Amino acid sequence: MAVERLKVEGQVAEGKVLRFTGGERFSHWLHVVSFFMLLFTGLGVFTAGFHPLMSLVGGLQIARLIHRVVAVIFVLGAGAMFFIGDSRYHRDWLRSAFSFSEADKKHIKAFTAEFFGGHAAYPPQDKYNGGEKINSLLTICGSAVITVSGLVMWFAPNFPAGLVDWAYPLHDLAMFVMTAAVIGHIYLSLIHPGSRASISGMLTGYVPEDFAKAHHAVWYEQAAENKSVAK
Amino acid sequence: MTNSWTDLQNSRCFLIAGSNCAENHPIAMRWINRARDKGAKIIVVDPRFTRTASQADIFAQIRPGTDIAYLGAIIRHILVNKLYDKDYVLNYTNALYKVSKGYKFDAGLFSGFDAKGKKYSIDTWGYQLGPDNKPLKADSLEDPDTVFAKLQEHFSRYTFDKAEKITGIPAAKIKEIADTFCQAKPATILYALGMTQHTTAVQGIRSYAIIQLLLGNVGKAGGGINALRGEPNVQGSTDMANLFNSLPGYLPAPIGTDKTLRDYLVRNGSIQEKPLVALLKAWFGQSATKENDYCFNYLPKYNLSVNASMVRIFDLMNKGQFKLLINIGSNSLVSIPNRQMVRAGLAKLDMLVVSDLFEIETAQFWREPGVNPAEIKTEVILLPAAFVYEKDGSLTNSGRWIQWKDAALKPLGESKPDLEVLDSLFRRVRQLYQGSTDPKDEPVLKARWDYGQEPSALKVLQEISGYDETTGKLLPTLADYLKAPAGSVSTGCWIYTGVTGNGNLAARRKNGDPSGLGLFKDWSYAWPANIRILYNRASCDANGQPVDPERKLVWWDPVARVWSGNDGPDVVDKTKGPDTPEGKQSFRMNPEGVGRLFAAKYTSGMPVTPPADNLSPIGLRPAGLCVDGPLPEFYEPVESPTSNLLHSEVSSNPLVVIPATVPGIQKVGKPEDFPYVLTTYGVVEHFCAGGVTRNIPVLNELMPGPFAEISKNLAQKIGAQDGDTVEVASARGKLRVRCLVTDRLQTYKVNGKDTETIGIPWGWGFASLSPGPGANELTIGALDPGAGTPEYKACLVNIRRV
Amino acid sequence: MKVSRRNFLKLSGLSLTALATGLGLDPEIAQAKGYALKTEGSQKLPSICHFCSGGCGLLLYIKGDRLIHLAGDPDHPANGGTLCPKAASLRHVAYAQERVTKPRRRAPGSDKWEEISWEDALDKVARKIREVRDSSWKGSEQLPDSKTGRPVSYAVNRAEGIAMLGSAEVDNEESYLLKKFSQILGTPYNEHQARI
Amino acid sequence: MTRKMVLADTSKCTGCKACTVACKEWNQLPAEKTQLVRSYQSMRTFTPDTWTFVSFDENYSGSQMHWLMRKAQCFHCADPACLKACTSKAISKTGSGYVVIDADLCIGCGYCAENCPFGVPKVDDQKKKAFKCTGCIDRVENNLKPMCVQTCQTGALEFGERDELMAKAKKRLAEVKGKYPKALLYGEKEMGGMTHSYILLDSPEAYGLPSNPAAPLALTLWKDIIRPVGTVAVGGAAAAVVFGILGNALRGNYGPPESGKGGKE
Repeated sequence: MAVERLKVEGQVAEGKVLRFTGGERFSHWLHVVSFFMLLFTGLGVFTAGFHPLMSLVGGLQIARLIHRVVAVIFVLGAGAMFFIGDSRYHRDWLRSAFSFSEADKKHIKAFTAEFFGGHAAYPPQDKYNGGEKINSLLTICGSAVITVSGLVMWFAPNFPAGLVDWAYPLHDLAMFVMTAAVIGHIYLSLIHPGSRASISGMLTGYVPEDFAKAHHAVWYEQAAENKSVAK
Repeated sequence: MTNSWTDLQNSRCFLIAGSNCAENHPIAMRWINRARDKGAKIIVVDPRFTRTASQADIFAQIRPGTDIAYLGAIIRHILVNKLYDKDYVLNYTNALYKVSKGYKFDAGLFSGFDAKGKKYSIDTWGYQLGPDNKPLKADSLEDPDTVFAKLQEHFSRYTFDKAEKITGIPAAKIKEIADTFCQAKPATILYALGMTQHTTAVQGIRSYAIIQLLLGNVGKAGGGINALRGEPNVQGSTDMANLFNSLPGYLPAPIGTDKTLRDYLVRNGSIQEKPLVALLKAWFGQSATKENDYCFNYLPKYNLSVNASMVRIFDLMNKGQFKLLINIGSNSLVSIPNRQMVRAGLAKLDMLVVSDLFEIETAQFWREPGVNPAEIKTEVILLPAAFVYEKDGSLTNSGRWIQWKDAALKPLGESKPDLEVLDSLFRRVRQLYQGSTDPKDEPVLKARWDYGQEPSALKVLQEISGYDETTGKLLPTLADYLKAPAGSVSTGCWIYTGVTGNGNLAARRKNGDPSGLGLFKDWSYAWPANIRILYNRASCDANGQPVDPERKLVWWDPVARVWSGNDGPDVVDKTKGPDTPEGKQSFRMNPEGVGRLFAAKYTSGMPVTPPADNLSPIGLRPAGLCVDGPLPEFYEPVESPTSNLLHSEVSSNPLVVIPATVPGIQKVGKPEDFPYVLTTYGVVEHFCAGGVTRNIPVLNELMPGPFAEISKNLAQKIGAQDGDTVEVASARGKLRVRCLVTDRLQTYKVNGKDTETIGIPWGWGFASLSPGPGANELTIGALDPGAGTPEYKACLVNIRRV
Repeated sequence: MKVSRRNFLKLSGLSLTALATGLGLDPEIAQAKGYALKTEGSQKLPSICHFCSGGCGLLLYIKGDRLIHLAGDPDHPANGGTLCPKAASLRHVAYAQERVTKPRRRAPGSDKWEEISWEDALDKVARKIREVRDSSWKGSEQLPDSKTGRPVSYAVNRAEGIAMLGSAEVDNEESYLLKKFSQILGTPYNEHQARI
Repeated sequence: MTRKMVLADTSKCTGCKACTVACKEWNQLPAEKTQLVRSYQSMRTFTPDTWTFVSFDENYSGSQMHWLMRKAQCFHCADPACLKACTSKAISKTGSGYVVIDADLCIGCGYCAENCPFGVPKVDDQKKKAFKCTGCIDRVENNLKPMCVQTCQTGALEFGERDELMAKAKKRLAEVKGKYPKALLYGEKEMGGMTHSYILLDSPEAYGLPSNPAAPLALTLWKDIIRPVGTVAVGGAAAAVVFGILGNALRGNYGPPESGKGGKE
């Protein structure tokens, strides 16, 4: 069964390997757009400095409205992707985020050096390397916490006061965590010379073959086997 | 009030009984607290633990209508333990006067009771008179004939234990109240409708007078008896005598048998001649001459047997006597007890004229829920009235301060001051009578009535203050009026003389108080003659020096040989020293010149030799009398849960008047059917019948509606929770209202039996922004025989959860 | 994405300022804002309260002959600027819509009001006064003679059919005219709330 | 302006509610429909249009009735939870000791209402603004007494300089203890010291007040820890990115790909 599953993912075309299917890319970009809209409108309420910026969206009260509408789209949309279409990659991603192999741990150790342009050895990595798993973990937990606390804040009267008190700090905490994480994530996927090639995975779905060999060798080998079978 | 609001700061102890001043006279608390900051004690006796009681050092919950029982016990306590102020009692009261032999009190009745006529002949209540018609005085208080002895004998029955059985207040607490009040000097008594709205009202207040005279508190700063009048100008309207039996300045009104001015003086004493003649000059001007008894016969003569007090007027209205009622600034449909009498009465009028700010219940009685307008033939005219700050004029407060105010705003819409309405009405009526030769129309045609094209309130006040009729100039002071011969001066109300003497003194605004006693002599003008504390002569000893060094009011200045002081001296003649008979008089308005512990029948200045051609003799000044007894006696309210423990054969006041020409309209309930005692009262958030306050949204927010306050025991007994709707019913009516379960009402024992009091505020009616049931559906129109005040404070009801 | 040095500084510049504002270092003490007093420039006129007989002093603040604020008169010795709940609410009465501002008449048997001019209203009342005074006039009455006790006719001059109620709610001058009016008309039936 | 104080001596308060009327008259607040809540109390709690009301608690013990009446309004805390909770910096403190909401800045988010330990500020949903007692800051800044203090006839409310009036309050407390042994001073230290302080006749709980009020732990955690740390974290991430870029640039990782260095791990 595992084999069949990987078949579609590993397809190769002229020196590129398919890493992310359409569904995964859609979920990613849905998350990206709604996260930044939520962050922008959220900061509008949470931070006095951002109040004037809210005139961009037509004023603060509209910003609060947008925050609520986008939040619903984000939660329902992202949630639905785990159930419709070829949602197995979503579930794989979820499972991988919570399973750290030795290789992942070593990668994490090497991560800081790599981050600053240095080099540190780390074993071959699966589809998601240690760093990416950390990022996934922060995003998954962050989104869960921010969604629950958001609901509590939105319908505060129907929740016990004690719970409502805690909703605000948790919402804020989740925002900071995810914001810090996304800054690093953007750097790695767009700016870091070593890893910026991965962006194409989310744009077209294909990553350069040599990148896959270098960064995700374990995943590449499996995909290569599939490739020979497929041909 | 004998004293004033600002004088309360001088007191060392307050007996607040029959008043809830924190709610109904909040300004009192400002001055009481200043006294309390200097260590004064506060005693509150009330059927409920009120917001005033929350400030009390001693609080006693009393059964409504039983005040005389515990006050009698205090009097006995004072006499038995010699707590009275001996010099004061000897010099400034009639303690030593010898009472006539015929006087007796036995088994609940004074001597002279006429059962059939339900009244007393008061001949036996006099003094033993000497050949000079003056009362005989004993040498010492031990003499059995003295007023003092009668007092001791009368109140010997009022023990603390007996008082406990009657009032429900534990004996120890009554003793504590007595000791606290007697030892703190000066002490004052504050009372209001809690004391006046009983069928034993006059005698209850007489008990206060006796206590304060015995303790020597009357006439002193921080002492006296302070009646907290209820309305902005009730003092003024009483001074102007909107009362069937008196004329402005507290002159008795003439009755049928007063054929001439002389007959009137025979009945009321020669002292009344000057003020009555001055009044007639003010009303009829030049037409009033010595030859025509100063138009004495232009005045209506009321019938003594028709005691037409306020409630009786509605009773007469029920009989169809009145065709026209002019109702100015009064909401009788809510405020008269036993409201069905008012509903029935108003329906029998041809025309009802109402002048008010809002569409009060009385004005729209014809469309009260449950009434069929088609059946009511009364034509109603509702005239919009201007409000207090939309018209010039003066108001007299409780402390007898006549305070002027200029109009600050123009009247709203087409509303008019009542002054303009009355003025234009009179001038129209006179116009209608123009050319009539019928003698009955002479008063209308000859009356002096000219206050300018646009009637000026100041001109009216000047007429009240008085003119020298020979020069047409304003009378400067009360002394000038007293000196001037009768007929040469005019004054609309002699006690106000001098208010516009040197300019409009009522408008004075200098608020200095050099004496520090809160006299404020240069603020507005107090009647009489700007005396701020009445009877202040009694604050001096035999040689005219103040007995209380910290509170010097007036004193005799031996050098200048004149009475002077911080306050205007309340003496007959400023130049007559303490060694003269006039200088000794502490209560110069009484025929005896002293305080009356025993309200004897006596007229001063009776001529020794009868006048020629067997005319009746004319005395100087008759004494003010209480129709139901020279001494206070405890009687149960008309509707009472128990019999009278002092004399069961005479349970309630034998002279009580229950007007009920329409049979069955004033049923009296029995304890078996109506076991609980109802008391009614006001709340701080609203005012009287609520005609104005129930149309002010924020006040409705503070107090949205009436309620029935009941104890937790009673609530449990009828299965009611706080907030449930209960139905309260009396023999006369019933109403449904929200119940308020509270510990501020406790079950208490009366003669060993558990008894409950229910409290309902009364100021609601079917109109206004906040309609509600009116407690006067339940109350009884039983009237105090002397004052005519109904017994709102006590009647019997039953209650059940709905 | 090639990042030139200049872009590099710009990028970091934005993020720092955006973040600094969120640092929660809010200036706590607000500068003393200039607070305008709504009663500035208003005319102050004293008056007397219309509720219990405390006679407390009112002070009316009037701007452009409109009452904008009402409080206790600070100069009045009895209340010194303080007021009870009722008095403090008295500004409302000046413009309350529920106030009657035009005379009204209710015809016998009718279930509603109709407006009437002051002229007609006062005229109607004056005529009614004359009519009832004349029809209910009692010139004399049989009373027991004060000496002999036998009934004798005495002049009493009473307009038995007119009653006048009022009032502890009106000024002294109005109370006085009410009494004078009723006595001149001949009705002793003038009573008011002091009695109840 | 020096720090002010209002002392409410509840032993003198008779629950006449003139303060509520005067406050509404001065601030032109509309009246509201009410029902009696308990005893003579007609307002359960604050609303956007009712900034002060009198609470009534009847407790009867040892055949002695204690009718506890307290004028409730914003305490104007020295360390206000509302100010800490307000994310729009609309709430500020004045030198005279008052906590005021600037209506222009307020967005009606309600965080102040959520976090005030006394439930004082309330949000008007139409106006999208939070409202509470302003302490009559406009009067105080013009050297007038707050309207409630000016109207109070019993003298239960007093206004003055903080130190002077607090000393007087302590002296008065000693006297009040004679009649009410459990009397205490509330507001000297609570919430860092309150401009509206009270002489209470019984424990705060008897008046429905917390004995030692504090901002909710969640709020303190949020504003004192999460918010600053979070900001630093995000700032740190950004800084890390900057250094990352710098690090790569210095190592020439940005050079032309065929230079052999590209792709080196």
